[in-house]
Amino acid sequence: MTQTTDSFEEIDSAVVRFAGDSGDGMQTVGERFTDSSAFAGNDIATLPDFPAEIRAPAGTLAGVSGFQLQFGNSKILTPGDAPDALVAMNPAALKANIDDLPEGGMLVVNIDSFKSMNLKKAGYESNPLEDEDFRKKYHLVELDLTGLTKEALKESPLKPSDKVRCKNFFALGFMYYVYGRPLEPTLKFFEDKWGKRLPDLAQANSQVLKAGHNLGDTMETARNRYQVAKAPVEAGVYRKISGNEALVYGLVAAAKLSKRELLYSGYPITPASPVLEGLSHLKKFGIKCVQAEDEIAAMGVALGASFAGDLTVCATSGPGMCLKSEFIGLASITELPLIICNVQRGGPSTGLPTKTEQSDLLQALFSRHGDCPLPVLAAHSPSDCFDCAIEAARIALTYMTPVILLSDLYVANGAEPWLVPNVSDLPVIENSFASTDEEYVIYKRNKETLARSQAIPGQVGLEHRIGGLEKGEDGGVSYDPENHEEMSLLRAQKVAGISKTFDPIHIQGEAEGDLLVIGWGGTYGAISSAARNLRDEGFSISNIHLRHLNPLPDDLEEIMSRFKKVIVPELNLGQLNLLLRAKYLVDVISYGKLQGKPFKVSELHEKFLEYLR
Amino acid sequence: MTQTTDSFEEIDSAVVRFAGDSGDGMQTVGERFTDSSAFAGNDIATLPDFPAEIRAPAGTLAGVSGFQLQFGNSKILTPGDAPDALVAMNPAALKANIDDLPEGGMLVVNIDSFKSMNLKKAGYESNPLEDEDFRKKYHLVELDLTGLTKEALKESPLKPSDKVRCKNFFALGFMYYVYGRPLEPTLKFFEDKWGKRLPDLAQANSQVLKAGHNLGDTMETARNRYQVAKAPVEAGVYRKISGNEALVYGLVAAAKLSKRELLYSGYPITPASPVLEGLSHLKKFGIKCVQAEDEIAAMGVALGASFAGDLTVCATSGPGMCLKSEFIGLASITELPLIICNVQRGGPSTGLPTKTEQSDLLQALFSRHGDCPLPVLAAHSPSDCFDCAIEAARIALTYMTPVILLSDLYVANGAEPWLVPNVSDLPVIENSFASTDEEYVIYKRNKETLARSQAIPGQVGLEHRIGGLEKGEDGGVSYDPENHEEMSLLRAQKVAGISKTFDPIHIQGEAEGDLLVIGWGGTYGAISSAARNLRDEGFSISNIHLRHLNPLPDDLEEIMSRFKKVIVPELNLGQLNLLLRAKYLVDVISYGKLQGKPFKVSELHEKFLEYLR
Amino acid sequence: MSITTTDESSLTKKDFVTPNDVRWCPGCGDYAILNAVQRTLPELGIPREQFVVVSGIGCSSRFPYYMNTYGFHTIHGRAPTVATGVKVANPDLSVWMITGDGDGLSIGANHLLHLLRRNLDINVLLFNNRIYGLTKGQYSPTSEVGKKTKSTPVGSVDHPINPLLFALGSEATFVARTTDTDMKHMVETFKAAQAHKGTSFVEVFQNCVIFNNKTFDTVTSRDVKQDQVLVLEEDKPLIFGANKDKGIRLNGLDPEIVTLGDGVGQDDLLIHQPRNPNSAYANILAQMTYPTFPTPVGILRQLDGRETYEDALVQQIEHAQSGGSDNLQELLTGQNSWVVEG
Amino acid sequence: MSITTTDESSLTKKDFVTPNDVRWCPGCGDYAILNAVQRTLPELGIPREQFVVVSGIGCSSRFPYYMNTYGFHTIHGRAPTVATGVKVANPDLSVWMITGDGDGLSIGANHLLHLLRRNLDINVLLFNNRIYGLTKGQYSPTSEVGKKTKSTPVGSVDHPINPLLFALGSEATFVARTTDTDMKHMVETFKAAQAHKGTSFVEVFQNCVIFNNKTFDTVTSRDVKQDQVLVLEEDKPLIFGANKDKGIRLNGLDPEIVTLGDGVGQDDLLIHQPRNPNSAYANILAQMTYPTFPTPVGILRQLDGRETYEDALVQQIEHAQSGGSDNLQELLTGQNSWVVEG
Ligand SMILES: Cc1ncc(C[n+]2csc(CCOP(=O)(O)OP(=O)(O)O)c2C)c(N)n1
Ligand SMILES: Cc1ncc(C[n+]2csc(CCOP(=O)(O)OP(=O)(O)O)c2C)c(N)n1
Ligand code: SF4
Ligand code: SF4
Ligand SMILES: [Mg+2]
Ligand SMILES: [Mg+2]
Repeated sequence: MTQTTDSFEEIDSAVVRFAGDSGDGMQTVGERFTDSSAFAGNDIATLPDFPAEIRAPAGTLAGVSGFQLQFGNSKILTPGDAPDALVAMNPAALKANIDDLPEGGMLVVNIDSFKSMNLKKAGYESNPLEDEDFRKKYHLVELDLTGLTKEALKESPLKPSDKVRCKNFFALGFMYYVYGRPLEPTLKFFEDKWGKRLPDLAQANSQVLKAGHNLGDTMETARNRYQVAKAPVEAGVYRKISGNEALVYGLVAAAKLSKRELLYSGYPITPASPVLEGLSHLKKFGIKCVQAEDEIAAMGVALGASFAGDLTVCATSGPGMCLKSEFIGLASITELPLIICNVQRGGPSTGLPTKTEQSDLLQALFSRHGDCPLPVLAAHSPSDCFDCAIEAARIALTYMTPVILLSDLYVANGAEPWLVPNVSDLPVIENSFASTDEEYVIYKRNKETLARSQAIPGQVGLEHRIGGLEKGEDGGVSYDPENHEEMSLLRAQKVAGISKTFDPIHIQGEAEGDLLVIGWGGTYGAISSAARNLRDEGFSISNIHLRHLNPLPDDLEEIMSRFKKVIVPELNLGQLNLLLRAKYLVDVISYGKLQGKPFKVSELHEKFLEYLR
Repeated sequence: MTQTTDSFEEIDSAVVRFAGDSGDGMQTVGERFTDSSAFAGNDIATLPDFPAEIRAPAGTLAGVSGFQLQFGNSKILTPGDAPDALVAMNPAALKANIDDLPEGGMLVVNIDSFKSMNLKKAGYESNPLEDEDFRKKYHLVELDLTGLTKEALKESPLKPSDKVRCKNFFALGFMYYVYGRPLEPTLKFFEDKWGKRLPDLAQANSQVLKAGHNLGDTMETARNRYQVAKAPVEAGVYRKISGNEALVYGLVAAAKLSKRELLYSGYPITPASPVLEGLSHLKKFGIKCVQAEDEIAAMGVALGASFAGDLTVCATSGPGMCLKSEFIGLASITELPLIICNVQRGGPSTGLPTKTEQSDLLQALFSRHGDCPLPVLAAHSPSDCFDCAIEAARIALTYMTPVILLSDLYVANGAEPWLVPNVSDLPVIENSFASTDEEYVIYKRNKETLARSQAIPGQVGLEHRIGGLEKGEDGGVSYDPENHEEMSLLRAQKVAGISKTFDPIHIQGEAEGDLLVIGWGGTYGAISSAARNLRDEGFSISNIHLRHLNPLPDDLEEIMSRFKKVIVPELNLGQLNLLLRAKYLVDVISYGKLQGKPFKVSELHEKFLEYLR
Repeated sequence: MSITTTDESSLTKKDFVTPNDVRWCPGCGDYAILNAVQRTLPELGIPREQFVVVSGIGCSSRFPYYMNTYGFHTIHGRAPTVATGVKVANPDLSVWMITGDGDGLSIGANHLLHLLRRNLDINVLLFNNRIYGLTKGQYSPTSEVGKKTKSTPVGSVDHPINPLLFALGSEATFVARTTDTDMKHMVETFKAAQAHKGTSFVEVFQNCVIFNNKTFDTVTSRDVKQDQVLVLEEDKPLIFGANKDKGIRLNGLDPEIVTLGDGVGQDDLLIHQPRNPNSAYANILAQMTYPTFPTPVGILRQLDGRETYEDALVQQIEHAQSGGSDNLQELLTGQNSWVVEG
Repeated sequence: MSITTTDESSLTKKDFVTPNDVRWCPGCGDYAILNAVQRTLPELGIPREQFVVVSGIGCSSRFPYYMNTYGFHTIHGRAPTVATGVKVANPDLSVWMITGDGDGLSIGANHLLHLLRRNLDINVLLFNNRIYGLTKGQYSPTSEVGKKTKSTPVGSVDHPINPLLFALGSEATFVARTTDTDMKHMVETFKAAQAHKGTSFVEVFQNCVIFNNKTFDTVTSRDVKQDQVLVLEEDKPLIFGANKDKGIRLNGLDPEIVTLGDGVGQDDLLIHQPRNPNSAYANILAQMTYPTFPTPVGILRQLDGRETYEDALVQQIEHAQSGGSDNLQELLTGQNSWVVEG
């Protein structure tokens, strides 16, 4: 079926998935493959996928960990719907993933692990590799990874058990051969990571990687090899970046751009913990990182530091967001700047903590008691987290308001190449500081932004008190009915007015037509791909992706009106849909999915088609 | 201007407001006047209004406490827009309230307190009682309450300072004279409250009350007196009831109707504390009352007790609701019955803690992360809290779900006569208990309600585990994508299906016409009055009041479609409005007010008229 | 509800095992604790359907899923509140609460404090691995100062909570410690916890092989255990050491290690009296830590006689009910009703 | 920011008074405490703009509105977190945290615990009136068992928290108590709190005239005070009584009251040593309560030398910065970038 040759076949893109036990190092080989592909000049998108247990019992379905990536010679927007090649380190990994592999796909298995015990743990009654139909269905490559690895490490001083652990790199080496990936970045990685501390390990991994690669060369049955050309991209310095990394860097940049010190305060929670961990490594940037006792405390610490003049940030996920609502209300009424990031995961409650979802949008808008509107924005890809962090800081500091920045597990853990920006090109962020030259009136507002000005403790003559009781303009507690209404309206108008500063919405496709797709957050890649494909097929479909969910952009209504139908695909049961319907009274079509997984391009393609025919 | 006579003038209704220092006992006299009017067979509505401080400095505006009531010979729906008579115990009370008194209104003042110190504290530069224009403007009655009270108690063994404290009852006695109220209920109250413990005090208060009443008779200047006939009402036993009392009784009744034990768990917060306090007095009904360490704990205690088989309830207000969101998510995914009452107050944050507002509706719907729909209902009047408590329990127990019941400060503290229901007429509440005869499958659902069945710890053979991670039907933790979607949809469908059991919406006015007013919660009286008045004036206006905010009633859409325009007045910036627009795509007109005060009938009248002309 | 009960006398460990796969990392200390609890429960003379296991969130808090009893895996830090609700609703149940050092002492310490002071008859097992396991290795409130973790790359700076001092400060009526390495001691301690009427707080040293491996080895590993662990036994002198030749004596209020012999006899040593109402003694024990002192395990404090919250509550209700009827109609009608004739 | 400072030497009480009306009930103990704080601050040699007063919610927590400094009236129970944020953001500020027994020990005890163990240099004043004032009189976690309040008509059943034991259990480095009836003692105690480097926890007995009037009168009223209060002074023996003729002696670990004379001298008495690293001594003091013992006021414990959280954090940052540059461009580019030529 696929042409078997040992020379390269040129292809545009490929999707590879590694799957194995939680302890098999699948995330590591996935990361390496990504780096190597980036280094080779391809565009990439990744999808790590791991279980909620740290290390569920070896060999069981619950313990399977996976990593999928797509790389290609043009803009790659998603990690791919289905793998072209699947590496399965054990029967459980095979069982959990084989349904996704299309007929004829390459299937690399570690035959050594296909023993009766493992088969049973995976729930196989018999060995699928002995089934002739199965064998015919895929392009099967059976490797005794354990044996081959041991063989490659005959001379190594490592303990036998440690040797066997290197087998993931054998598989990686073999896949490098198949896809013609460079070995250098991975060899450098071994050297950087273990060269000094554990030189034997670095050496062993290198040997195994090369052995895997060589095996491709020397295998009796010649195999097809693929080649993916470089993606033509803008010139510049690139790096691979994940969403959480980009968020970290964006926050550091925002502090610099606003000339404030950065204080981050958080409580560990999947999938937001890497933000806390990433920032705590950046002490040399003067970043104050506090691991608080819970999410309420994290928010309180941030709010206190905000009062004291820092740029402050908390990141968490759904359960933590619940705990922050009361403090968010206080931040809103005291009009202090603060960034609250919600890296969304599957809910409700503990839900699916290691799966992705976009179901906290309405919570972001309405979690507080009282009328308490806040700016909400969402990042649409890993690197977009960088820009969104800066945008969130701009809004917070210029408008003196807490801001909610939504990310999600898919965006946070996924990675893509990023054109590293020139720091000097980044926009300065304006603060709204009080002047020491005039009497300080806490709630006197900037005419244009409606922001109040901030006086920082330590400044002479600006002593003042704030708090959660409603206040008059002068900051005194006020139970006056008209004042409460006026202050409430002013807070609402301030937030609503932020939309004046938004860039016009970017429309992919024609400015009018049959179907407009509106997306937000991590569905960007899948929606854009599906819409692009349909446009290529000649359909009248355009798509826009909203960064700002509150306030909504001023030009949105007009754009919507130019299309016959509007559809909102989202990984929830219709949350943006509700907002758009309420605001614009348009019969927006909702397409929800709630499976802890991103949209497939093909699902969207099919759905859009329904409304295009 | 008003006719001065010492015989009775027949009127349909009257509005009386008592105002004084927080320490002056204004709430007490207001309550007594209410009881006396109820006893006289009038219909009544009340509006207590007190400051956030326990006892702000005597004589200041911040310390003014007020109580307004309207009583009449037909259905009284609101405490009245403006008082016909104002009793002002000191200059601050006068200053804070005089703007509401229409020209010609009766103004009773305690002249003894109009001394320069008090005038200054109230912010008066000169004594308004010495201003001729002022004196002409109102029907002024100047009483030296302090002196008169002392005089009346010449013989009493009370300490002089205690004597002076009785002066509020002198004022009350005088007003009883003016409005021809019976003294008996108040005399009985003195006897019940102090007769045993402090007989001298009971005696003194009785004397003062009578002295006040007699003064009316003997005053040189004859005064007009008013008479309000009995309201023609359904036969039966009546009592006066406040919203929080009715809530307490409704919960006790619901426990009986469902044959469950009642566990209430709460943390004090204005205006919900009386629910905790009320239930903790009902130990003889077997009610377990827990004052928890905070609102999170209150919710956890309730949820644990719910798991163990009790009917459980928490009541709180906005800040407490924020803290409960995470647990509400757990209650939703574990599908345990539980009632969460939110007695709303002015927000955001600490806001206006002693003022009313309806601004937590969207929070009730969307405070949790994840797609987590819940039934939400709202009580529209004090006595309606009783019915809503039973309805909330019905939904919770029949559908195995947490339910949010919204009340508000106005409803909770206000009072009205209530036709006491016959306990034997109340409907039985169905539980969804597991059978011990078959294997227990935790998430197996009742075909009709989609409710799971509940197995109570202690039952043999039904041992099982629940929790916040997504589960398969059998209750095992499941990370399966399709399962998560299915369970999410089932939970949503279950809640959506509750509307099948609602009564048809009651329309006040014609079933079709020019303007439909949709209200919810405590605005019932004001909206109904304003709409009724306009109907009486010949306008085509109808109004409906929604008890169920989620799911919305099935017949709502059709009713809306029969009117040219739809308006939603609410004490927030348009929350129900948002839901209706999103769901029905109707250009609903929003009329929001955010002043910590209920709507006036006149404001609504005017607003509705705008859309009727 | 049903009044049939299982025959508690025939229960065995197997009856408490669920068919679910246990999903902790291989080698995790949680397995041993699970084993110990599953061995303890059948020996308590309580029917299986009377057990309820409540937990928060964390590796340790997955515990209820592995116990074939009634169980509730709740949310992070809040298990004490849910356990309280269960116990108040039905005081006949035997309630076991499982928590971790993060769950119980970081986010949830307030609820724990209030549970302890209220003294509900609940058994609390706090699995202390001095790390956040489930979130993959950040430092916890019991991590030692200077601990390098994912979130503290150059070392943590906060002074850790001593769980025993915390429990004593909360005036808990039963405070004990045991270790995942000593099955017999665990079972004994858990039995004593159940026997105690009131909240029993048990700290269990638990090894997290993945993120904080061997953190207790300086104390509990086979080779040093004899010299580093002080096993507390009621009315026995505080003696330890491979040769049972070392003891703890008081010097003023300060404990000191003495070697028996050379003029120092057992009479000079502190005698273990966990029932001393004065908490100063338990306080001294709780402060004894590696490396200066051997680490005490066993019951530090056991105060009988303080009424449990649920008993007091039930009594108030019974008292109120003994007084008069609970006529709902009367309640609704109240004292001040009036009649409108038809 | 600005570098001008006010001249701290000329500050007087007046400088700390705001024009706002103070809105506590007439006769509330909070007035006296406000007065004491307003007298203390000008004497500390700190410019006014360096003070930040942070509170939660409660009558007591209205405090910041009445202090002419920077102030933040936050939400219920969370003041410790906001105070922590202020202090970490700017360690130069003098941060005062005001809380009540409900705010600090009911909803907020977890944050307080973590503040105390982290030992930020913040002064915590807990106004203990053993009642919820602002919500009009429900029992609080420091209310005595059997307390009849609005929410406990037949008496509360929970064992109360002893704030000092709680603070000691949290290993606070400074633990003191004073009373709203003794202006001089308050000012002294507050000064000592500010002088202490680390979190200073001060319980203030505060009278709520409306809902819990005279609750401390058995201890602090003029007539019984001499016999019921034990004033702690460093290095002085524990003596009390109108005639200074009674003292506290240790019997084993148990304190006992002795009368001086008849063979009992000052040498037999406990000497007050708040700096004893062993907390057993402070634990004994904290357990002494009415009516069995006189109630100790003053500094029970003061442990110097534990680094503050903010200092440690600043040091880690300074250390990291001493190492190399903070080049943002380098950070963004990272170690594994590649160049695409134009
Ligand atoms: C509100 C909330 N915040 C954070 C988390 C993430 N989280 C899960 S477990 C855990 C800590 C686990 O530590 P510990 O209690 O010590 O348990 P262990 O895993 O070590 O047994 C955290 C922070 C959560 N689930 N919920
Ligand atoms: C989240 C939340 N729950 C409850 C309240 C209501 N509330 C305000 S103050 C208070 C307790 C006050 O007691 P305490 O802290 O002792 O202060 P005091 O008034 O006695 O000085 C409560 C429960 C609130 N404001 N916020
Ligand atoms: S991470 Fe640690 S505590 Fe969690 S299961 Fe693994 S070994 Fe046990
Ligand atoms: S209620 Fe009590 S604590 Fe509050 S201000 Fe009044 S006297 Fe003070
Ligand atoms: Mg742990
Ligand atoms: Mg208090």
